[in-house]
Amino acid sequence: MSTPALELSGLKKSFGKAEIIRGIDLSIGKAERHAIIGPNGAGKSTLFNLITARFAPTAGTVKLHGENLAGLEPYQINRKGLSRSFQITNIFPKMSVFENVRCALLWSQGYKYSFWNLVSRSRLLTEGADAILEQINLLERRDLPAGTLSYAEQRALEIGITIAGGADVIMLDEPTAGMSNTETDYITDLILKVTAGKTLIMVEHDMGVVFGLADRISVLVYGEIIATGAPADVRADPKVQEAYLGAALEAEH
Amino acid sequence: MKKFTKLGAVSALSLIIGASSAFAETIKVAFIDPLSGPFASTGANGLKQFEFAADYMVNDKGGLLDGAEIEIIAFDNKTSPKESLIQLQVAIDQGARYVTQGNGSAVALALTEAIDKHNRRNPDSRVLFLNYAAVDPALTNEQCNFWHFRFDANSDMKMDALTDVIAANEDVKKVYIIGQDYSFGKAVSDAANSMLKAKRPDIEVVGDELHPIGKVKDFTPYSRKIIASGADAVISGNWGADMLGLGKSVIENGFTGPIYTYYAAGSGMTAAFGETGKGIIRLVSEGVVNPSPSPEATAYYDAFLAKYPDANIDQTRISNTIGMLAAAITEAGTADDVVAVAGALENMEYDSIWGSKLVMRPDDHQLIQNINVSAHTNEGVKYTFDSSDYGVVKESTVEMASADIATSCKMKRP
Amino acid sequence: MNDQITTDPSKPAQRMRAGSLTLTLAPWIISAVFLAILPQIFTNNSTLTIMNQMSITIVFALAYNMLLGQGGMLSFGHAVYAGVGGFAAMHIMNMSDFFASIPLVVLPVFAGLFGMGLAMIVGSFSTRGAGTVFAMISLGVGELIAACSVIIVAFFGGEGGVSGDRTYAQPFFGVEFLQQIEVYYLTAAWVIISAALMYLWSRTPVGRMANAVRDNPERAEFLGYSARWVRFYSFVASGFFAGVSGGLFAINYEILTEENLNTASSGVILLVTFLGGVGYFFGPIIGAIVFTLLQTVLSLSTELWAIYAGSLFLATVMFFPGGFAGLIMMHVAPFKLGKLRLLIMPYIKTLIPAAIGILGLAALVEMTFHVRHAAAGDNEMTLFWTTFDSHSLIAWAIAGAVTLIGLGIARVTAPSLKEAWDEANTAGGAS
Amino acid sequence: MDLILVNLIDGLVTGLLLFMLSAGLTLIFSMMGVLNFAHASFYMLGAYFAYQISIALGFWMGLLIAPLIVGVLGAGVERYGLRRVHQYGHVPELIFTFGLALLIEEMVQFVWGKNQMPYSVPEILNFSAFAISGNSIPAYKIFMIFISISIFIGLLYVLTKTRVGMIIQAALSYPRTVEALGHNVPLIFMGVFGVGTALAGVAGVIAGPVLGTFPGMAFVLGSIVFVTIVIGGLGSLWGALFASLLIGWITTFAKAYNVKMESILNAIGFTTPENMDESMLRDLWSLTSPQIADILPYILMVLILIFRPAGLFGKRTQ
Repeated sequence: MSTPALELSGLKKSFGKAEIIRGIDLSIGKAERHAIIGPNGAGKSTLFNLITARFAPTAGTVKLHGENLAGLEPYQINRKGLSRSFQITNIFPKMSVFENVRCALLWSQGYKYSFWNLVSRSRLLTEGADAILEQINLLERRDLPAGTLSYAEQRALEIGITIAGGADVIMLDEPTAGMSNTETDYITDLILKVTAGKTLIMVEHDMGVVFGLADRISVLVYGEIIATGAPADVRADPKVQEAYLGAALEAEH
Repeated sequence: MKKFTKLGAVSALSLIIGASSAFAETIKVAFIDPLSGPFASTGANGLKQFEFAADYMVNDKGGLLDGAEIEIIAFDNKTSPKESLIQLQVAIDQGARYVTQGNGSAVALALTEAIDKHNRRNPDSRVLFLNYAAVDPALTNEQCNFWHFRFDANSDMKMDALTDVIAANEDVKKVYIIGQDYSFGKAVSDAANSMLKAKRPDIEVVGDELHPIGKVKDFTPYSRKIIASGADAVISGNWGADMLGLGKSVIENGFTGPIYTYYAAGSGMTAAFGETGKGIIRLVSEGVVNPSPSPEATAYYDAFLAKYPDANIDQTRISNTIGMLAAAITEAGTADDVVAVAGALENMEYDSIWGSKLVMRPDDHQLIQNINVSAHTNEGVKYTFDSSDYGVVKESTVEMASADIATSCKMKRP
Repeated sequence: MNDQITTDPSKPAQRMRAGSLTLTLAPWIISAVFLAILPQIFTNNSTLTIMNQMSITIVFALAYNMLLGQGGMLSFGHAVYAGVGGFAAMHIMNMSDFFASIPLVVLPVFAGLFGMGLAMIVGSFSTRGAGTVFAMISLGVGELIAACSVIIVAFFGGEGGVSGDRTYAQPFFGVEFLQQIEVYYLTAAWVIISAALMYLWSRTPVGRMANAVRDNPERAEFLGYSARWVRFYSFVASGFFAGVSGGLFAINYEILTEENLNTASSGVILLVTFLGGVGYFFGPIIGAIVFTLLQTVLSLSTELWAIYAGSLFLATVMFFPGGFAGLIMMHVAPFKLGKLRLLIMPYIKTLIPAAIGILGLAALVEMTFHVRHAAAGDNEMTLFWTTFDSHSLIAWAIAGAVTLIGLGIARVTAPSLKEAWDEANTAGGAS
Repeated sequence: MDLILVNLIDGLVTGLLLFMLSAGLTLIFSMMGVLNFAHASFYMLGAYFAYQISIALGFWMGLLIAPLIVGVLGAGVERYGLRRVHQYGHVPELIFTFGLALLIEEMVQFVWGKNQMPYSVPEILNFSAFAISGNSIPAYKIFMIFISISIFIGLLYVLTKTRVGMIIQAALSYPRTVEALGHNVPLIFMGVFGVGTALAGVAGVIAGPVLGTFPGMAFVLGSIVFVTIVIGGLGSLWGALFASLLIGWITTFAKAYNVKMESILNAIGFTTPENMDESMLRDLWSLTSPQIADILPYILMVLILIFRPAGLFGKRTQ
């Protein structure tokens, strides 16, 4: 078996006395679409933040392509090919839509902290950013300040920024939260399109999105994964039904 | 649009600068001192005295030469060397050939150097620097130049007079020296140490320290040290809020001996010391106001008070400056050729109405004059300060103080 | 130069390159030509001196805005970098052998390097955060170095400062910089060069990321950039250009003192930059020009200049937080819509009475000041080229009436200005 | 030994005075995020108002009325100035207070002139309370200590025992939540700003007679108030108290004892260079503790920010 894209073992996190993540072991393979679901307060966002080093874990390890990420800063992890979005829209509101994407391209195109290149002179950067704008259907909004976009557009932009750097592991935190049904469908299609061939890990509440997108699902309850498996298996799992899914599933189908 | 802003700005600029350069009949003296900011009161007070002196001594008597009047043009330097240099340039462009300044040796050093360079580089528009109050000895020693004349005694000369008085006071056995941490404070301390040693070897200097200038909020810890040291007298070159803060704190915490100071009068300080400073604060200065040294001085002061009832003449050297400048211009027969005027000023002997003969020493352009030590009191004060009941009364005089004091000045003449 | 940094409108390079190049270069060339011919119009030295002071402030303010406007870092001690650069330049001036071997025109580079060196040291621990931590460290370091200026006499020369003579440098094509006009051209050249370099910096990857980090440091971290290092580079670059302004100061004044380092100077540059507008590259330039005029020219006219300057700051912050640049750029939208002329009449109707009212108010202030502080019997005062008796009731009545009527008219016409403004900013309609 | 006691008392007075300023500022700063540069200006206004009132009605009425006027002014500044600027963000707010500080100083000069005001200790307190080996402790200092401690106790009571205090404490940590709970946060802000400036006013009233009442008194106090609250930790009243006393004592003791850098350097094994004038480090060698007493708090602050950005007692960083 090849090295998993992301491997968590014995991951724990406490805030003071409260143990939020109580030991998680999870392995996500390359090009897999993995959804993490669970009730509010289960620790999903905390888990994301542990993986991306926004928080330091209390115990346990996170491995990306077999490499231990302990002690690395978020930007170092990003350079290793892991990129994420945020639950609350997290873009550069005062910069133009185009610039938002261009900034996301800079590092991967090797510009680093250079001050001897002019960004507007690089055809690769401009074309790359425009290509991504086209993918996320924001080419028309290119020169507007990102803060003036509609909510759905900002979420799309956020996904665009997340994938722009060419990371092969993409983590999306509730990409469809707060959206109408049409908007949700639009974003779901978008995610399918832009993450093709990449490893996707997402937290999501909308079960329609989860079951439409995910290859495998993990159910997180009170800081522990109570089930992992293909959508059908998870749905059938009595533990899951008991803890969380039952009512929601019946309401949906 | 950047261009337009700039264009508008510059035309406004030349309007203002050009407006006053239209008249050429007067002899312009540029007064470059703080008129805003923390030292504005001293500057504004000095300006009044200059304007009054010019009017009273020259203009009201028909002017100089062919009736040219002395015009004092005020420039606010905000006690900043940079601003002073800008204003100097503006003053020269407006036709001022005489520059006077007094507040702050840093500014004086910057100005004297800039004027020296200007005169070298622009022989057509040379100016003289009439320094009426900056007392850093360097100005008439290593930093001296031909264009600079000092009408105040420098800090070494004042200390010479002060230590003469201290030496005569048998009660003083222990002295505490405290000053602001910069060149003037250090100069005071050095001079006090060496002169006391020479004049009264038995006096013990029990403390000698510098505190940050303008930064001390509460002088209590210093007062404690002074009192704990058992000092009989304190010497301080402090000025402004540092002087008042130190003086009040030392007295409040139980000190009763004399405090010998350079600048503990006027600018609100006399009023603020009030009763507490009586019999304690001593002041070394040139010129006497109480008791009035001459009928001319009385007439002068009365006329000044008629014009400015709330102000006081705490710098008699200002009228000396104007008087000597007028005499030099008359002698030289020109106001435009500043080299000739400087030549007339050098070695000039002049009788001040404030009870002293004045001699401008040619070696270093330092004025030699009587120096007095006065006491802060409310008894026998005709001319009080700060509209209070208090003022300073002369206690003793050192005639032609430090007339033979050495100078390291190597004057280069044009 | 006039385009807004925050929304870079640059079109794809291949489409617009030739056209945009001319467009980008135009303001620079016009400024350079303008600066070059200016001394032909204004020949007196004091104007040149004031222009030089403006130029120095422009470079410093632009450098400061690299931090505040572009990097989102609020510094209370930036004068330190300009000051240390300037002091280093003075010391180089005083190293006679070395100084005689370099032309004076390169001195600002050395000053910049020293400013940059200090920024590297301080930046290594201060740029970890933006916000309050950065601001307070800058305040602390600023106070420390300012305090050192009177303690470490060997480098800072005590309160007398360090002085030197610029003319001892190697003559530059025969120019010895004896005259003010020669120094003017040197300073002007440096202003253009520094402004251009700082502008280009904002277009580089690290310059763009400075904006990104300012807006959202966390997001930037997840794009592969360390917010700390991005801040560090901005800080160091800003330190370099601040040092250059210090070097220009050294050349112009030939003396540096404690005043170049103290917190008051640091505060002034913050005000200057903000007054001009932090959101636009050219904002600090306007701020520097206006402030220098206030400080140097207004203070020649009135002792109360600081009251007016303070009021201007408060009014700007309260009503135009974008500064003067923001005020100007507000008119871009009506201009693009072709509706700028709709605003002309309402502006005349409101702003002229308002200006007259404010001048009336200033007259009242000046008269109060005169009555309180002038010599007894000296009732004559001159204001706006009119000489009158400051104790006469009629003068007060006139000034009061002018104030009331001016502000009253402005108040009455303000709503229609607002209407016109809304109309001018709405697309379509009658135009 | 006696001198230590005297210095402890002096340092206590300095520290408590600083506390009266920093208490208000830390509340304002941590609730509203405003670095109020004009805080010391309100202190100055307190002194000037009290001086003016004391001429007509005596010192005690000044002590009573001046802080009230300052507080009302402060609340007015919040209501009509800061609140408007608040929407633009923190930097404009800060510039606003910066400009306000400049303007207040100019206005004070305009009204009262540029000289020192003869504002002095009331006769009834103008005697020596007691003396420790020749060092008299003025009764006025005891009075200052008494006033400051009463204010601290009062403040502590209001913050911990009253409903308003609870809301303020909550608003310190979770301003948004408090607003969501239906409390009138703008009103709380205005109140806190008013009370904070009034406290600064009290400090001005009682410090004016001993530290001098002059236009530069706000500037002299300068940024040390910020240093205090940063060292103490934002939003922590105890931190402000601790840092104020710490600064009071550090500066007092550094001034009271002439510790020479030379002796410190010698003690850690450096030898004094033979020819001091030649040494580039001569200024370092001749350094004494009174010279650097007033910059010690800044050094302390920078170190604390580097190693403990939340401050000594702080729970959060900004």
